[in-house]
Amino acid sequence: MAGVVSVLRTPLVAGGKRISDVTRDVCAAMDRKPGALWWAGFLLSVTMLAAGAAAVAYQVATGIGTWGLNTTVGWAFDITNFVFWVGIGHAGTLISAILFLLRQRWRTSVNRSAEAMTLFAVMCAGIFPLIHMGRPWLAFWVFPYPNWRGPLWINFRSPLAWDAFAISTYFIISATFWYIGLIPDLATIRDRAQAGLKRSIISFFSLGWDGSYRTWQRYETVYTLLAGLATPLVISVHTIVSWDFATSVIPGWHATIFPPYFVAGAIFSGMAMVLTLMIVVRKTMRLEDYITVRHVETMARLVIVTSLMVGLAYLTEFFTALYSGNPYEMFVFTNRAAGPFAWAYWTMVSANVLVPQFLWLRRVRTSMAAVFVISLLVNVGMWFERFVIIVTSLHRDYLPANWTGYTPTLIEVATLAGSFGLFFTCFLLFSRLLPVIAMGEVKGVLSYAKEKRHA
Amino acid sequence: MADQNSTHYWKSLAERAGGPDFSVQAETEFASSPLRSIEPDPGRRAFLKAAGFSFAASVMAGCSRAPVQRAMPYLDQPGGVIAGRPVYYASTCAGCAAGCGVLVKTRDGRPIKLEGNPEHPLSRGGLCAAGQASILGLYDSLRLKHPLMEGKQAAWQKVDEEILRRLKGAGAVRVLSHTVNSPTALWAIAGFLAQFKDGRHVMYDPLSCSAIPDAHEQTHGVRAVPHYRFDRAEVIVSFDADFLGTWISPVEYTAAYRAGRDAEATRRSCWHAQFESRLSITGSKADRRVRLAPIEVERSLHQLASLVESGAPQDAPPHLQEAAARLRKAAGRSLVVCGIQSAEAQVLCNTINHKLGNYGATVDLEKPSRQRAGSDRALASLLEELRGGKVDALFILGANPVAELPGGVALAAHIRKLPLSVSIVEREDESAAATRFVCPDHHYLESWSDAEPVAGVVSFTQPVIRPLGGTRSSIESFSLWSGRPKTAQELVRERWSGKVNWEESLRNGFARIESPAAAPRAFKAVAVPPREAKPAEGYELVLYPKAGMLDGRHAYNPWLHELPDPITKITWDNYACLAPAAAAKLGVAEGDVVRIEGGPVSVELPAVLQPGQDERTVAVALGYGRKASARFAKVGPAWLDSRGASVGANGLVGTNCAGLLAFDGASLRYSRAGIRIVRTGRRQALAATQDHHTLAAPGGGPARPIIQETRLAELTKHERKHETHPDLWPEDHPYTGHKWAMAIDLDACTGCSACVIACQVENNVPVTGKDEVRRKRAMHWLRIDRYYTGTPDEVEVAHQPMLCQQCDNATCETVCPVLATVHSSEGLNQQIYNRCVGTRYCANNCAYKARRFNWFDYPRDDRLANMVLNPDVTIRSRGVMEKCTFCVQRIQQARLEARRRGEPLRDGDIRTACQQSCPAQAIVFGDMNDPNSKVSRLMRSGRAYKVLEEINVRPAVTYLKIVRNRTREGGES
Amino acid sequence: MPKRSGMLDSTRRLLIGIFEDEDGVLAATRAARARHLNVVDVYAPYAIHGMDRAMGLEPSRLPWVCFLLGLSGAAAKVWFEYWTTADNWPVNVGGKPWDSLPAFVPITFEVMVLFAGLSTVFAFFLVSRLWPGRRSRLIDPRITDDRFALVIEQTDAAFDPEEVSRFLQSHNAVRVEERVEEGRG
Amino acid sequence: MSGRIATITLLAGLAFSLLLFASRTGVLHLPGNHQDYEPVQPIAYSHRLHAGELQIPCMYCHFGAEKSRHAGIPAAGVCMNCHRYVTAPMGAVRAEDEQAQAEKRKPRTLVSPELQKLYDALALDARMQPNPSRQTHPVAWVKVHNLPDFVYFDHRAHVSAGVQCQTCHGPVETMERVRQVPDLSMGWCVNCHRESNRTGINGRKVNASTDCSACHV
Repeated sequence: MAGVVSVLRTPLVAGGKRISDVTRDVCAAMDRKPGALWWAGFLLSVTMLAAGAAAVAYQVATGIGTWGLNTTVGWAFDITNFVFWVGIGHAGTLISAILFLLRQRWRTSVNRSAEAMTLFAVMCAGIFPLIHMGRPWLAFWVFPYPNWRGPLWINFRSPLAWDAFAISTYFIISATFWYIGLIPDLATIRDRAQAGLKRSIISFFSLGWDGSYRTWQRYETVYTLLAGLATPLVISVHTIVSWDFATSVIPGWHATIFPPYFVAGAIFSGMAMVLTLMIVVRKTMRLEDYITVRHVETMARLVIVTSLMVGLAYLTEFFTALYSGNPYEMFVFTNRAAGPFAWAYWTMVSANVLVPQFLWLRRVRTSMAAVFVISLLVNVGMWFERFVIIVTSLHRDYLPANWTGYTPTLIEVATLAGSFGLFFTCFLLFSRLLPVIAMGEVKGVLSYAKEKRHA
Repeated sequence: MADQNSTHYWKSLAERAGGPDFSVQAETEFASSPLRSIEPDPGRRAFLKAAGFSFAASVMAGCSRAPVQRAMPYLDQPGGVIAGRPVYYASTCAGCAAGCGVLVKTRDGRPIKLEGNPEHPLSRGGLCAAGQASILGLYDSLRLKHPLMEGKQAAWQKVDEEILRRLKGAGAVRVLSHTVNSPTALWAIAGFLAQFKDGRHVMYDPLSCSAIPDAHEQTHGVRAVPHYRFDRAEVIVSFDADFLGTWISPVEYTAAYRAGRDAEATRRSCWHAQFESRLSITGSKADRRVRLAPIEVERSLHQLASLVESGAPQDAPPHLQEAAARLRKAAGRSLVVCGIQSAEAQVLCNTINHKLGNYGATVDLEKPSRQRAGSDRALASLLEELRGGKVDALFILGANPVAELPGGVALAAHIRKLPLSVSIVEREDESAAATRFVCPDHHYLESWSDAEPVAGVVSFTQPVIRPLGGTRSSIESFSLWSGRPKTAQELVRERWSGKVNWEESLRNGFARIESPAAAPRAFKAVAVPPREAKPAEGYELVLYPKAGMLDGRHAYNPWLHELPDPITKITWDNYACLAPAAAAKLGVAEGDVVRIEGGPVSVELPAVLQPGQDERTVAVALGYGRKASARFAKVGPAWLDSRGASVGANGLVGTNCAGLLAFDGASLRYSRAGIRIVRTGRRQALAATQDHHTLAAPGGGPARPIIQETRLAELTKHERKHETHPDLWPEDHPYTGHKWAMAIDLDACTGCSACVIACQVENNVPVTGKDEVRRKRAMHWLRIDRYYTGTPDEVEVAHQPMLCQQCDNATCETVCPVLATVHSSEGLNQQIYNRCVGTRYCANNCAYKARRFNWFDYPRDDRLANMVLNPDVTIRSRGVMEKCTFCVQRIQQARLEARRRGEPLRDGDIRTACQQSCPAQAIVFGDMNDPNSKVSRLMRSGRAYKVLEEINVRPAVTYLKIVRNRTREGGES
Repeated sequence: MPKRSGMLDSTRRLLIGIFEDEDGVLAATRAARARHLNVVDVYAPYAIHGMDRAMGLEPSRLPWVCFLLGLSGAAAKVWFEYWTTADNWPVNVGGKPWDSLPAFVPITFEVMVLFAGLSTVFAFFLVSRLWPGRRSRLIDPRITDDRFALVIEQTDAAFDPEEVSRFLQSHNAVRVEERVEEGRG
Repeated sequence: MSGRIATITLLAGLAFSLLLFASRTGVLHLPGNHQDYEPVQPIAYSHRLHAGELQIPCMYCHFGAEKSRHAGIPAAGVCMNCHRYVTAPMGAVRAEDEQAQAEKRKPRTLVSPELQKLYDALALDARMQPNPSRQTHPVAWVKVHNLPDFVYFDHRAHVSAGVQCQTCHGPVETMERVRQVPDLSMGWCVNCHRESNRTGINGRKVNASTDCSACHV
């Protein structure tokens, strides 16, 4: 079989589906009563979410002191989680916007869940800058609004202010993009549903969509425009996130390589998360025909590419530091590799650079279990990447008198768990309540292979 | 009333219901003396209830959330008192017997800060950490407020009657005290004792120097501690005397030492050699430091004596030969001091000083010091009498012998057996618990007194607040018991009438008097047999006082417990310091609890690896494990994961090691040979603010130019070239008016940490507790970084006061999203607490890590202790960043005063709290736009450099390089 | 209110062809246009590639909305940042120049994207007359599932429904219906 | 359709009148804004009478304003400088005098009930002598102009710059009971500082800092 069928000509959807089958298959996944696995996952997620919520409530009521931070290490889990989640979010936008612009039509099977993942990840990410504040109830001060203080505005030079704008814009645009993509599918569900509350709600949100091609044409224009806007947006968001560090003076943070390095890392971690989720979704929701091995393989290839990019960034960073002759910079990197957090550093390197190399092997790429494990490891590695950047740079910076260590507290661990709880709770609910596959788009590519044959 | 209210606004229902009634409830809050607020009376409770209700009601009423604020003026305003204007009173510090002059800053009737008195002839404006912190003792809610009789509260009259009844017919009456340097108190005690057949006043010092007067008795025929003149010495050789840290009068000595070492001003610098076992702050400043076991220190003294006397014995090591050569070259301008508590050693020291002609020059015996008047022999005989039951009445004045002396438990039992025992103390300590009567003494800020720390210099103490409790001055107590009841004011005034100009002396805080000069007779040589150099078995124990905690008299003081030790940087504990090599040999790591055996008692302490310490020595701090520290069980924020209180397993801070003191009847000795150190296998976490990081990165890498040094020979007149990096936008921020800057002379800084406490008092810096320090969250705005260079055995030490550098290109400012930290037009890096949302980005992005975050609401529950707060400085809430402000409130005050008077601000009008307190005057603050200001001149000095200049943040703090008085080879400079 | 072409206020007669696949409807539309029939609209469950050309639709003008509003958003934001930071209350932040234009770029960009994105979407909703809760008027209940519909207006008397019906069926229309649409007002 | 419009109009009208009502009753103020606060004082002291009619200079009683951060509320002793002799309003005293003349008797000493509170606070007897058997108690005035604790305000700076008391305190000389006139918001302070820097005070150039640390220390 190998080498005979051109990859390009392989149908994007397996099983010879007809248009109505798409509707039926996708909606069936929503109509079925959730299985035991779903319930188990949901309960676990909700439990984690509850634990995280309790931890956050306790922390907000008691003080940031409930985290393991100190005078020298002012950020650790909080901003690590923030950058991690933002990074996760980026794969969704990549799949839905960048691949759309690149006419990668295989994206249609995964873009809906990838976009949902983006939204939930950005939600998780957005929580951390909020709760990491000493006085989160005053968080609205980071937005400029008319006031009676003179008026006193905000500091537009601060990367945190940039963050506030970037993250909120990113969330709004991603949500809009996702919703625009959902409208035709909502109409499909509406027209299948029995009259009742569900139908009324869905009908409300489907905006009276009737499938008119005049609307479809504008819809395509808007979709392309949004994709065109989301593409630079996603790059700008992670660039801005990287500027949180790159604009500072802290050795190990102050590096011009950060924006591309962070964007590549974000796509890398996001792809890994998409893989993790898709492998579970296709199995549990019986969507193997839509999310095929080919999808997994393509994404695995993207993982290899971004892994190499990230690996190159690690090397470049090290080289720049050692070549700079700057004693502080040089020390930070030797300290990363050999200091008290060396274990975190080597976890990061092995999970992000070494492990993904197995994906060069087709056997590994096509084995769902192997890809699943690797994607999980990449997620772990990418979390540690942010941890390493933040904590190892801070804990031993300029003045040796300031050098400290860092140990997380239970509250911080619970908060991290809570963010995963929130993410999976949202995702599991999404998988029950909304079509995980963009029906309108998949229907459009059913004739993909056929079309090629015509051509 | 209702009609009146209908159209007007009110803030609370209580107020609306009836203003006057409400005001009656309210007035008990502030109208009376602060004493009233110590014990909440029903009125106050009612007020609090009303206030709480009004608060709740006003919240309900809408958006008027602020509770009603009352303003209660005096009924009859005393002249010169204006609300909100500070008044300064000159007084004398009683933190120890050194008698430094202080100016007490009072605001609206309450003292809030002590400042050194710049005109004082001894302390010259400096004030040490313990002195700075002593103001907290005034507002100590656990201070005794009434006399106790057999452990129960009693009225003064009853107590006095009972004491006088029991005194009738008493023969052997003893007053036991630390050094009393107050002539009036000495006179009152003498008058009291004169009533009895056998009345004696026994003075002792827990940090005894009694071997010095003992030796002078032998060599010069006077029992006195000479007044050492470090400022006149060009060569100083010290044997285990920590004269910059805790020895006799450290503030005075530091000022004098600095005067003799100001190389830039005088083009010369005194040369200082230190022979010591542990690493003291004096040793950390020495040009040559020799670490030796205690027994060898003494032997070196012997060798030096013979070197000075008779030229070179062949076997003397080179460092001694160098010291001897330098001493001889600077005969008459040199000084040898010795902290060894042995009369023989002190006789040798006297002999050397005599041979060098230092008496009358650097050693003043004619106007001796009265800062250590204790006699260990007298103490020994008193203890003997107590053991023998030969004492009828014992009055303990301000001392705590049970905790301070070896055999304290037995001593307490003896005291309990006495028919009359009286403690005259401020707090119920270990000794007071053993006495029948406790007569609480005033805090010194509440009392009239005087001091003559050095013959011919009288310092006065005047009350600056009405006594907060029902206490009584000890002077008054003794005069009452001698049947001549007079107030302390009368007694002090009578004592000096005709001798000094009373008004002027009181205003100045001191007076010079003609003191009957002690008449030392001619030097009489005393033969000292050479010490047998026994090969010491095991370790030698050295007991030492820590700066701040001293002998334990300040054990009640949380500021001093949280003050990092200048060398180890450890807070809230005492511990066993071991040289790294010794620890390696023992297999002990930092924090391992070891048992120190070999003395009459054995103690268990966590080990600390102390570079630069002698390998056969284990050093332990005195003054810990005091009953007064039991209060710290609850200090610090309480939360889910707070790991233990600030006290140890014994419920106290640290362990009392007084039991290990050696007392041979002649002198209390602070070293003991033949010690075994045994691992216990347990560990105890220590709360250090700084770990053992040296300037060079661990694992190699170049040394960082954070501490810079120069050599005396290399001191040039070259002015520093300014602004090595160009400014990209010079015209945007021209700073045309004042531009505040600071210069810190690292050569002058001894690390004594007076500035740290001064800053804490001035700026309302909270105490966080041991757990928070352990988590590296100490809040001190000004910290002193200690760096080692060299090998772990032979280290060189640098102290670097580190505070917000007020950078022009402040990295913290750019990253704050809400403009909570921005630059002022006078170059200050401002932190606006009420705007801060607490992202901590600024602290992360501070290269100096000078910012402090309020991780919790650090407790301020003690209403009485809150009276020490500076009303000009905002209290920071949880979740807010804070940092050094260059004492912007002082800048404001000085500016507004100058503006009111219509005069320009002059250089020196503004002194920051740290600058004010520094005994070595290492810190200078001023306007760098004024080319003639002192700070400008220092900034142009050839020694000037800025920390992390290479990152071009343009700090406003300039550091001056350390000057090492030695050549590259360590020989002659 | 903007009027959609072919939707007149008066009563009109429509001929609707229902198709099962996109090829059919595409070919039928092309042919209908070639026959100068008035194609009111095509209804489909997804966007058919090439249908705009088949229907002869002009490219949408939404990109202009996107461009202009994005541009004005960016301009407004950069002015606002300049005004607050350098003009209204200039505060010295870390020795940076009053007018830190490079530092204003990130937020300006974000606001531009936000303006452009949201305004495009709102403009789309407006011109397509989509709003929450609007009742859908389905040509066929299976339009959002798997059916395609071509709607042709009977423009004049010369219009022969029978013939057009046949024409539609010749393009594999599974069903052809005639519908009268009441005028709305 | 017209019904809906009517409803909307009605609701808008209701909201507007509520807003108007709220703003008039002071409820609308933002948290921390106590504009128009006019508390009842323990003694109904009239600034209109003393500062307005009798033209006693502000600094006679509030002398701290020149030298200190706080203007200070005068001690009861300051009141007694006059009220040792003046115990009741002029009109009442005259009326009593006339009546006494008419009734051919010595006029009685009149003591106004408000001044009696002052004498009670000082524990004075009818002959203005201290009555040792009674307790003195200070007068607990209610502060009208309150700034948050994190604001440092110094009267001395403003008085020496020549700022009129009325600039911040409003026309106190016309007030029977003192009321907070400006909102004392940060913007209000800052704008005055800016304006003063531009125009000067009484033609004199001043340097009113707009640095944060001018007020937040």
